[in-house]
Amino acid sequence: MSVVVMERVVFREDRCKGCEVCIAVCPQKIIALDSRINKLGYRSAAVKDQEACTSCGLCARVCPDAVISVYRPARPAKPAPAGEGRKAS
Amino acid sequence: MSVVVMERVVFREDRCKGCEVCIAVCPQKIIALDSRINKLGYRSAAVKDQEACTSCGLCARVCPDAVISVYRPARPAKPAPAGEGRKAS
Amino acid sequence: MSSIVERIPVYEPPKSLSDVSSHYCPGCTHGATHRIVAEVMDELGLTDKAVGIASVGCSVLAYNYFECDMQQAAHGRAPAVATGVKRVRPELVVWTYQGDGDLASIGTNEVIHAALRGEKITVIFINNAIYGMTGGQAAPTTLIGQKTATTPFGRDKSWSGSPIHLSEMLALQEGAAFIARTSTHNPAHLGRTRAAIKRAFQTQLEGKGFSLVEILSTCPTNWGMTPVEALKWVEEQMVPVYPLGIFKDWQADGARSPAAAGAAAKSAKPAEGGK
Amino acid sequence: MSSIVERIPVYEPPKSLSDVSSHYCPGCTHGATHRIVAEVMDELGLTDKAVGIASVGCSVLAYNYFECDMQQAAHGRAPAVATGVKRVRPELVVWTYQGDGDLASIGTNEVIHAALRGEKITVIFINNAIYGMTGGQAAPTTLIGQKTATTPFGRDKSWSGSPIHLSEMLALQEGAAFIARTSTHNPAHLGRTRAAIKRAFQTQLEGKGFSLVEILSTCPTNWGMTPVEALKWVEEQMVPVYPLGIFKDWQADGARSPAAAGAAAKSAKPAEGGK
Amino acid sequence: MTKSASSAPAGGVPVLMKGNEALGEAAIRAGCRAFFGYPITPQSELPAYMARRMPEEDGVFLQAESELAAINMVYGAAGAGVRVMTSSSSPGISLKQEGISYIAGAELPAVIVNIMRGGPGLGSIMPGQSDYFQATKGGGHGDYRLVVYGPATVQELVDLTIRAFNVADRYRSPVMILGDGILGQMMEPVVFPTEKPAEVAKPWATTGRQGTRGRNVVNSLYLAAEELEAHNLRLQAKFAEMHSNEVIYESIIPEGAEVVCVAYGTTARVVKSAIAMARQEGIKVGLIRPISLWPFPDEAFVNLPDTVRSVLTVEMSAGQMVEDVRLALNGRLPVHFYGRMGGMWPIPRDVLAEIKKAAGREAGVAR
Amino acid sequence: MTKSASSAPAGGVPVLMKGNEALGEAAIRAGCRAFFGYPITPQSELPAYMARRMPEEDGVFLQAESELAAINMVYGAAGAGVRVMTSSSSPGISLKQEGISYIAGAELPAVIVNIMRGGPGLGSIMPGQSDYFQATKGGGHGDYRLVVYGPATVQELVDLTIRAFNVADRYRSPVMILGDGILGQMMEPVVFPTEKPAEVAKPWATTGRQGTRGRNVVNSLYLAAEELEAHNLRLQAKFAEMHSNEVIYESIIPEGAEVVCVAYGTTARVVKSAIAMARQEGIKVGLIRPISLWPFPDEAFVNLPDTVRSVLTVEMSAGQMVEDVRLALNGRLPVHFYGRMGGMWPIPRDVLAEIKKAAGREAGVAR
Amino acid sequence: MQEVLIAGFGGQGIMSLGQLLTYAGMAEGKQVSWMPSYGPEQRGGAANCSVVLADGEDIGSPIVSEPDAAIVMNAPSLDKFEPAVRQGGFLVVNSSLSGRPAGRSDITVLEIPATELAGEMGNARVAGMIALGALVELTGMVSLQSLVDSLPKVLKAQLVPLNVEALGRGQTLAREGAPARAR
Amino acid sequence: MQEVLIAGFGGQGIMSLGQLLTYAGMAEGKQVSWMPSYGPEQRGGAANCSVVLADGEDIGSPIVSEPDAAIVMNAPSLDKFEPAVRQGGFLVVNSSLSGRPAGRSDITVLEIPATELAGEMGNARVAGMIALGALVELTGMVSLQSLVDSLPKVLKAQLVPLNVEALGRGQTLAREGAPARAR
Ligand SMILES: Cc1ncc(C[n+]2csc(CCOP(=O)(O)OP(=O)(O)O)c2C)c(N)n1
Ligand SMILES: Cc1ncc(C[n+]2csc(CCOP(=O)(O)OP(=O)(O)O)c2C)c(N)n1
Ligand code: SF4
Ligand code: SF4
Ligand code: SF4
Ligand code: SF4
Ligand code: SF4
Ligand code: SF4
Ligand SMILES: [Mg+2]
Ligand SMILES: [Mg+2]
Repeated sequence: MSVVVMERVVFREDRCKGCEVCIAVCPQKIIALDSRINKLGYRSAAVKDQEACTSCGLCARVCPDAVISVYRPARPAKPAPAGEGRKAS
Repeated sequence: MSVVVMERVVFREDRCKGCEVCIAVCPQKIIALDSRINKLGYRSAAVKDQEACTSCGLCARVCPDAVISVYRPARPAKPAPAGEGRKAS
Repeated sequence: MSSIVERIPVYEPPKSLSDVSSHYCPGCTHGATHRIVAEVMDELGLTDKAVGIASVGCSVLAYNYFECDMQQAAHGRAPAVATGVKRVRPELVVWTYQGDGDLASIGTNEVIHAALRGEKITVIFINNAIYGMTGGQAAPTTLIGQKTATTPFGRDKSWSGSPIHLSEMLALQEGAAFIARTSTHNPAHLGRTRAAIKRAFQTQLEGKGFSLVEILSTCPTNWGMTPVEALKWVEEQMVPVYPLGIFKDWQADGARSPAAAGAAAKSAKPAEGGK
Repeated sequence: MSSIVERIPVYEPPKSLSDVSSHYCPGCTHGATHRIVAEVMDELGLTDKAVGIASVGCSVLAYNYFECDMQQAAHGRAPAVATGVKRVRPELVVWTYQGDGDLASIGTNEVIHAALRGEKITVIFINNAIYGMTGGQAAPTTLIGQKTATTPFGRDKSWSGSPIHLSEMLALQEGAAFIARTSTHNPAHLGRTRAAIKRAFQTQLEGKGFSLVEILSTCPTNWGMTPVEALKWVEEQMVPVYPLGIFKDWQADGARSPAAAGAAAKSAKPAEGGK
Repeated sequence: MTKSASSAPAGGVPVLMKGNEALGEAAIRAGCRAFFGYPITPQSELPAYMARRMPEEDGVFLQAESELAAINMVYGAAGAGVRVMTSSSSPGISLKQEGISYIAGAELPAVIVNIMRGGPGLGSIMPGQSDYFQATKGGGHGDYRLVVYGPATVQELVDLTIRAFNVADRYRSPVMILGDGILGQMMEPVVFPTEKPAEVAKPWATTGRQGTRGRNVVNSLYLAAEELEAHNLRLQAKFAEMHSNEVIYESIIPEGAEVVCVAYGTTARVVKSAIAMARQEGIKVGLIRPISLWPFPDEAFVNLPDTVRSVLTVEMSAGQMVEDVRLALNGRLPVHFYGRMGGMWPIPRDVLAEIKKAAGREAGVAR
Repeated sequence: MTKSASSAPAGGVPVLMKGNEALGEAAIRAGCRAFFGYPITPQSELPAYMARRMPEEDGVFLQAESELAAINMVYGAAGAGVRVMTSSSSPGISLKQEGISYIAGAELPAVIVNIMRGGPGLGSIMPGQSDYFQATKGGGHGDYRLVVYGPATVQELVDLTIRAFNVADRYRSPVMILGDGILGQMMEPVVFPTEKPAEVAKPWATTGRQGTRGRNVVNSLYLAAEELEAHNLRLQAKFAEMHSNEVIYESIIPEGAEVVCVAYGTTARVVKSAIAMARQEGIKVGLIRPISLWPFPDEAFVNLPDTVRSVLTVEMSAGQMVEDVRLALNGRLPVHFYGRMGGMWPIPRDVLAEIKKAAGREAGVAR
Repeated sequence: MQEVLIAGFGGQGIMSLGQLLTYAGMAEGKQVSWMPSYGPEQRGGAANCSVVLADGEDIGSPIVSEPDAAIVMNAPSLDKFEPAVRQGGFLVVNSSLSGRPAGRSDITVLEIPATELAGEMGNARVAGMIALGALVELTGMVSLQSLVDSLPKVLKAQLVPLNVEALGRGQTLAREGAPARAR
Repeated sequence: MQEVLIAGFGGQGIMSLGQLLTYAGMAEGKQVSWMPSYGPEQRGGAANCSVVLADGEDIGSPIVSEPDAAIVMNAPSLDKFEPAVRQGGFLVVNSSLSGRPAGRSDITVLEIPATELAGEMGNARVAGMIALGALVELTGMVSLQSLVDSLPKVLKAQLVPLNVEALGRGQTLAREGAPARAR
C-alpha cells in the first residue's frame, strides 16, 4: 500500500476515546475532536493541519490508547526538536 | 506468717527450670544448681551463701521464670548499688 | 504490502502491545504505561522470553494487551506468582503489573517479601491513589482529604492514617536492587518512566535482584475529572506527597549503591534509647 | 497473713504476671519479656484496662500468663485483632505479643497497615531469628549462614535474601509514633527493654499513634545452645545485624520527631532519575 | 443514580433501596456498631453505605487492608463484645475461611455477608450461587457450622440481617448472609423496623477487667486433645440446638402437585415465575424455599403428598444444595437438577421446561 | 531421632520412613521440581525434607512468607509448566482456599497436601480428619472439585502422591492428598519405585514464546457470563470424566456380613483392628475404605449382600464423610456414625462396641 | 404485572430511567423492583436494567427476560432485545443510534430520534427521558405525573425542569404517533 | 502381632527407643510401624511412642491402646499406661523415677532403677536402653542382636558402644530377674 507522505501524524481513529490529552499537549495546537462518533462511541481526535505539525511526537507519547503514529519527512523540512525522537528518551 | 529476715534472695524452687542464667549473671557467684530434681523435672537454682548477697537484683531481673524475689534489710547493711532498684530502670 | 515510504517514523505503537482496543476509560494512564512497557519490551527484545503477571484491578485484562506470555494472578499475589514462575524458569524475564490497591493494600506482604528475598522480578506499580476497578474506594495511597466511595468526607489522617510510601520502604530491603518513583503527568515524565522501566528490566536481566517502578497515575473516572484535569492533579497534588526519584540503584555509585541507600534509610535511628 | 517484715523488696514478681509455671523452655527469654511487660502493666496500672492479644508461636499461651483480659489471634493477624478491639473500645489499652514468624513473615501486612493507620496499639515483637514453636524453621529474621530446619545448609543470601529490618521500615510510617529495638542479652539491656516497653504503652495512653518494641531474644532449644550461650549469641551475632535504638519517638525533638525521622529515612533517594 | 441519603431512611414506611444498602441499614438498626470490610464487586455499595452511615451512629467503619485483616478485626471487635459485621464476595470470602473457623472456634458472635459472584477463581462479577457448599459445609477447617441465611427479597434481606445479629448473640456463633449478586444490586421497597435492638449482656467479652471480675480470654486453642474434644462436643451440642430451633423455610405445595421445586435466593423468585407459568398450563407444581440453608429444612421434605412424582432443584451453580435435598429425601423421590453457572441466571421459560421434564410431561430427564 | 538422609533413599527396597518424609521423597520421584511451603505442625518434616533434598535434584525449595504466598507461588510455577507441590495443615489450608479455587479455575496441575490436625480455629496440633468437607465439597468459592486421596499407610501415601502428580497433569487440575496427622508422623517401611516419571508435554504453559508460538495465557477470569458458563461447563465435563475414571477404594465384604464399616485414612486401620476383634467374637463385618474421597466411590455401595443390616461410618470428625455415605446409599440402609474429635482418635475396642450396636447385638444406637 | 427492560450504553442514564419508573410505580402503590446489569467497563460499555411493576401479586423474577415493554437506546440493544419483547408488547427505539429500523410486526414499535431531539433540547443526556415519556404514554403503566413527581429522587434539583420537559416531549411524540411507526 | 508402648518425658530418648525396636523388627522381616505422641512443649513434657511388630498379617491401628508390652520411664507414664497393658503382658518400669511400685499382678512386671544404673554407666540418657534390653529379653519380640545391629540407624556412631552395653545390662537384669518382681 502506498502512504501519503505528507501526513506526519496518523490517528487510528477507531481506537481513539476522545480523551483530549493529545490536544492538551500539542505545542502547535493543531489537534481537535472530530464531530463524528467512532465505533467505540467517542468523538475521535484528529489533526486539523498536517502542515503545521513539527513531528515532535508528544501527542503519540501521551496517548493512552496508542492511537497515534508520528513521522517526519525523509529529508526533514523542519527538523524535529532534538532529544524528542523515539530513541531519545 | 513471719518471714526470715536474713534471706535476701528467695527462689520459688518449684518454678525453676535450671537454665543457669541467674548463675551466670550473679556478680557474687553465689548461685548454683541444687542436686535434687523439682517437680518440673529440673535441678533448681539456689543461693549457697545468703550472707554474701548484695541484693543487687540482677538474678531476679534475668530469670525468665520469675522464680526469684530479692530483698534488702530495712536498714541496709550494704546498700544496693544505685540505679538497680525496681523503680530505677 | 511494502511501499516506497518517504517518511521516517518518529513514533509508532510498539509491537509488544497487542493490536486491540483496551477497556480502559478515556485518558486513563494505564494505557500510556502499557504502551511504555511494551516499548521497553520491544527495545530489549523481551517479548519472546517474558512472562507478565496481570493483577486484579483495572489492569486485570493486561493479559489481553501484551504479546508476551501472561498469567493472571489473585488480588495482591502477583509477586508470589512471579516468584513461582521465576524460580522454576530463571531464564525468563518475569514482571508484574499491579495497582495500588493490589500492591499497597492486600498485597503488601507479597511485594515486601519478594523484595526481601531479592527475587529477580520487575514490578510495575500503578499508584493512582484509588481503587479504580471496584468503583473508587480509598487506597492506602489516597491523599489526605481525598473523597472516595469509602472516605465520603475525605480521607481523615486521624482515622485512616497517611498515604503509604511503599517505594521508600522497599528501598530499605537489601534484596531490592532498583526502586524508583516516576510520574505520567506529562511527556517528560513519561520519558523518565520509560527510562526507569528499562532500568528495572535491565536489573533483572543482569540478575541483580528485585526491581520496582512506582508510577503516579490517573483515574479520571473515579476522581471525577477530565483526563487533562487528572494529569494536572497528579502534578499538583500527588507529586508533592510522593517525591519522584530513584530510591535504590545497584548501578549507581556513592549514595546510590544498595548498601549506602540502605544505610541512609536506616539513619532514621539517631541514638540508643532506653533508660 | 500480715507479719512484721524487716526486709524491703528489691524485686518481686509482678502482679500482672499469672502465678503459674510457663511452658517455655529453660532460659527462653520469652519468659523474661513476659515478666517485664507485666512489670510495666503493674507500674502503669494497666491490668484492669488492658487487653492483650496473644499470637501464634511459642507465646501462643500468653493468654494464660497475663492477668489482664486476653484474646488469642490467628497466625500473623494480631494487629488486625488488636485494631478490632481498640476501634470499638478506644478506652482500653490494647497490645499484641508476636514472634518474628508471626509478625515479620505471615503477618507483615497487618503490622504495616496498623502502623500506617496509626492504630493506637502497642506491639511487643520478639525477634529470635527463628520459628520456635514449629521446631526451628527459618524466619525472615534468620541470620545469613544460620542453620535451621528449612535452611539446613545455612541461610543463603542469594536464595533467601537478607534479614528483614522491620522496625526501620515501620519507622518510615507517619502513623508510627514510637518504634524501638532492644535486646535481652543482659540485665542492662533488659532494663532498656523495660523502658522502651513503658514508653510504648505511654505512647498509646497519650493517644499518639502506633508503638512497637522489637526485642532481640533467644531460642536456646532450636538454636541448639545452652541459655547462657544463647544470650551471648544475641550479643555477638544478632546485635551487629540488628542495630539497637529508638527509630521513631514522638516525644523526642530534633531528628527524633516523627517528621524528621521520616524525612531522614526517606533521604535514601538522592536525585531524580530517568532522564 | 440514587442520591446518597445523608441520614437514615425512615422506619416503618416503605423506602426503595438497593439490597446492599438496605443490608447495611438493617445491620445498623440491629445495633451493629462496627463494620470492617474490603471492596469487592458486587457488594461494594455496602461498605460505601457504612462509610457514610456509621459515623452518624458513632459506629466504626474501617476499610481493612485485606479480607484477612477484615475478618480478624471482626474477631477482635466481636471478642470485645460489640455487634460487628463484615461483607465480601466469593474470592474474598475464601480468604476469610481461616478467620471464620477461628470465630466459630472461639465462639464469637458476628455477621458475615457473602454477595456471591461467578467462580471459580477470579471468575466474573456477575451473580452466582456457587458458594453454597463453602457456606454450609465449612469452607474453613474443623468441625463447625454457621447459620446461613439465603434471602430472596430485599425485605427479607433486611429481616434476616436483623435476625442474624440476634441469632449470633444467642448462640455466640458466626452467622452468614448468603445473597446472590442480583439481590445485592436490585432495588425494592423495604420497611425498616422502628424498635431499638435489645441489649445483650456479654460477660465473657474482653472489655477490660475494670476491677470487677477475673480475666476473660477469647481463644480457640486447646492443646490437650481431651480438652479440644470436650470443646468440640460443646460446639456440636450448640449446633444440634440450632438445628432444632433455627430452621426457616417457605413451602407452597398445592394439592395435587406433581413436582416440587427447591430453590433459594433470587433463583426461587425465578422458579416462582415459572411455577405460575406452569399453573397456567395446568401443571401443579410446589415450591420448597429454604431460607436457613444451614440448618437445612429437612422437615419440609417429610410429608409431601403422594401426588408428587419428583423434585426439581434449581440453582445458579453446578449443583450444590441439591445434595442437601437428596439427603433430606433419603431416596424417597427422584431428584432432578437444573443449574446455570458462571454468572448466568435461569429464566422462567427454561425452568418451566425443566419442570415439564421432571413431571414426565416431556421427553428427557434433567441431569 | 532419625538421622537425616543426606541423599535419596534407595528405590525398590523397603526403607523405614516417616510419612511426611516419604511423601516428600515420593513427590521428588514423581518429578516434582518445586515445593513452596510454610511451616506448620504436624507436617513440618515435609518442608524440612524438601529443604535438604530439592537442592540435590536441582529443584526449588522455597519457604514462602505465608500459606497465601505459597499457594500463589504454586500457581505461578504450575502455570510455567513444572510439577509443583505445597503442603500445610488445617488452618494453613483454609488460607489457601482462594488460591486453590484459582488453580482449579485456571486449570493448572498441582499437588496440595493437607496433613490434618484438630480444629476449628487454632484447635490443636493433634491429628484429625475434620477437613473432609473442605477438601471434597470445595472450601473455596465457585463450582470446582479436587481429586482428593485419603491414604492409610505410608506406602499408600507414596503411591498416591505419585499418582496425584500424574492425575493432576492428565486433567490439568489440582489434586489433594488428605492425610491425618498420624500418617504424617508415623514410620513404616516403604518401597520407592525406580522408574523415572513420564515427561508430560505442556504446550499451554507460560514458558516464554521463544519465537515458536503465540502468546500463552494462564487465567480464570471470564468477564462475559456466557463465556464463564461455557468455561464452567468444560470444567464440569472434566469433573464428570474424573468421576468415571478416578474412583479408587478398598472393599472387603465377607460372606454373611451383618455390618459394613466405612472409614478412610488411619481411621480405617483402627477399624480393621476392630473388625478382626469382631470376627473373633463371631460377628462378620465388612469394610469399605474410600481411597479417592472425591470422586467418592458410590459404586462400592451398590451391591452389598442382603445380610448387611446397617452401615457404620467412623471418622476423626463430628461426621463429614458420613454425608457422602448416605448419599451413596440413598436410603437403602441405615447409616450409623461414630466419631472422635479435636485430636482424639478412635481405638479398636470402642469401634467394636459401635459395630455391635450397629449389628443390633447390643442395646443403644450410635448417633 | 408489567415487565420493562431499558437498554443502551453507559453514560446514557439507563439506570436512572429505570429507577425513575420504579419510584413512580411505587408512588402509585404498586409492587416494584429494579435490577441493573452492566458490562465490565467502568465507563461506556453495555448497560441495561429490568423494572417490574405489579398490582397486588408478589414479584417473581426481578430480571426481565421477556419484557412487556422495552426501550432500546442504541444498536446493540436493539439487536439483543427486540426479539425478546413479548408478543403484543411495546418497544421504543432511539432511532438516532439504532442503526436500523426495528423489524417486529407483532408488537407496537415507536421509533424516536431521541438523541437528536435531546441535542436540540441542549443536553444529549435527556434522550432517555424522551423515550421514557413516550413509553409511559404508549403503555399507561404509570402516569406521567408520577414520573414527574419522582424526578427529584433520581436527579439533582437543577436538572429536574429539563427532564420534565423531555418526558413531556416523549409523551407528545407518542400521542402524535409521529415519527413513530405504530403497527 | 506385638503391640509395644514406650513412655516417659521429653529428653529420655523415648522416640529413639521405639525407632530402634522398629528397625530391629524390620531387620527380622516383620511388618512394623512406629508412631510418636508428644505434648505441646518443645522441651520436656510427656512423650510416648507406639511400636507394632507383626508376622505376615498387615498392621491395623498403628496407635497402641492396649500394649502387649510397655516400658514406662517416669511416674506419670506408670499411672497412665500400667492399667492399659493387656492381661498376660509385660511391663518394664524405671523404678528410679516411677515414684511407686507397679500394682498389676496379671502381667509380668520388671522394675529396674534404670536412671540410677545409667548414671553409674556415665550417661543418664541410656536408661531407656537398659529398659529396652530388659523388655526384649523378657518378651523375645526381637533378638538383642537385631537391636545392636540397628543402633547405628538411630544414634551417632560414637554413642553406639555405650548403648550396646546398656542393652546388655538390661538383658542381664531381666535374665537375673533381680531386682525385678516377676509375678
Ligand atoms: C480477594 C479479592 N478482593 C477484592 C477484590 C475486588 N477488587 C478488584 S480490583 C480491586 C482493587 C483495584 O484497585 P487497584 O489495585 O488500585 O487497581 P486500579 O483499578 O486502581 O488500577 C479490588 C479490591 C478481588 N477481586 N479479590
Ligand atoms: C496459618 C498458620 N500457619 C502456620 C502455623 C504454624 N505455626 C505455629 S507457630 C509458627 C511460627 C512461630 O514462630 P514465631 O512467630 O517466630 O514465634 P516463636 O515460636 O519463635 O516465638 C507457625 C508457623 C499456624 N498455626 N497457622
Ligand atoms: S507530533 Fe507534535 S506537533 Fe505534531 S500533532 Fe503531535 S504534538 Fe502536535
Ligand atoms: S490522546 Fe489518544 S485517545 Fe486521547 S484523544 Fe488523543 S488520540 Fe484520542
Ligand atoms: S541479688 Fe545479686 S548478689 Fe544476690 S544472688 Fe542475686 S545476683 Fe547474686
Ligand atoms: S534464672 Fe530462674 S529459672 Fe533459670 S536457673 Fe535461675 S532461678 Fe532457675
Ligand atoms: S476506572 Fe480509573 S483506573 Fe480504571 S480504567 Fe477507568 S480511569 Fe483507569
Ligand atoms: S522453642 Fe525456642 S522460643 Fe520456643 S519456648 Fe523453647 S526456647 Fe523459647
Ligand atoms: Mg489504584
Ligand atoms: Mg521466632
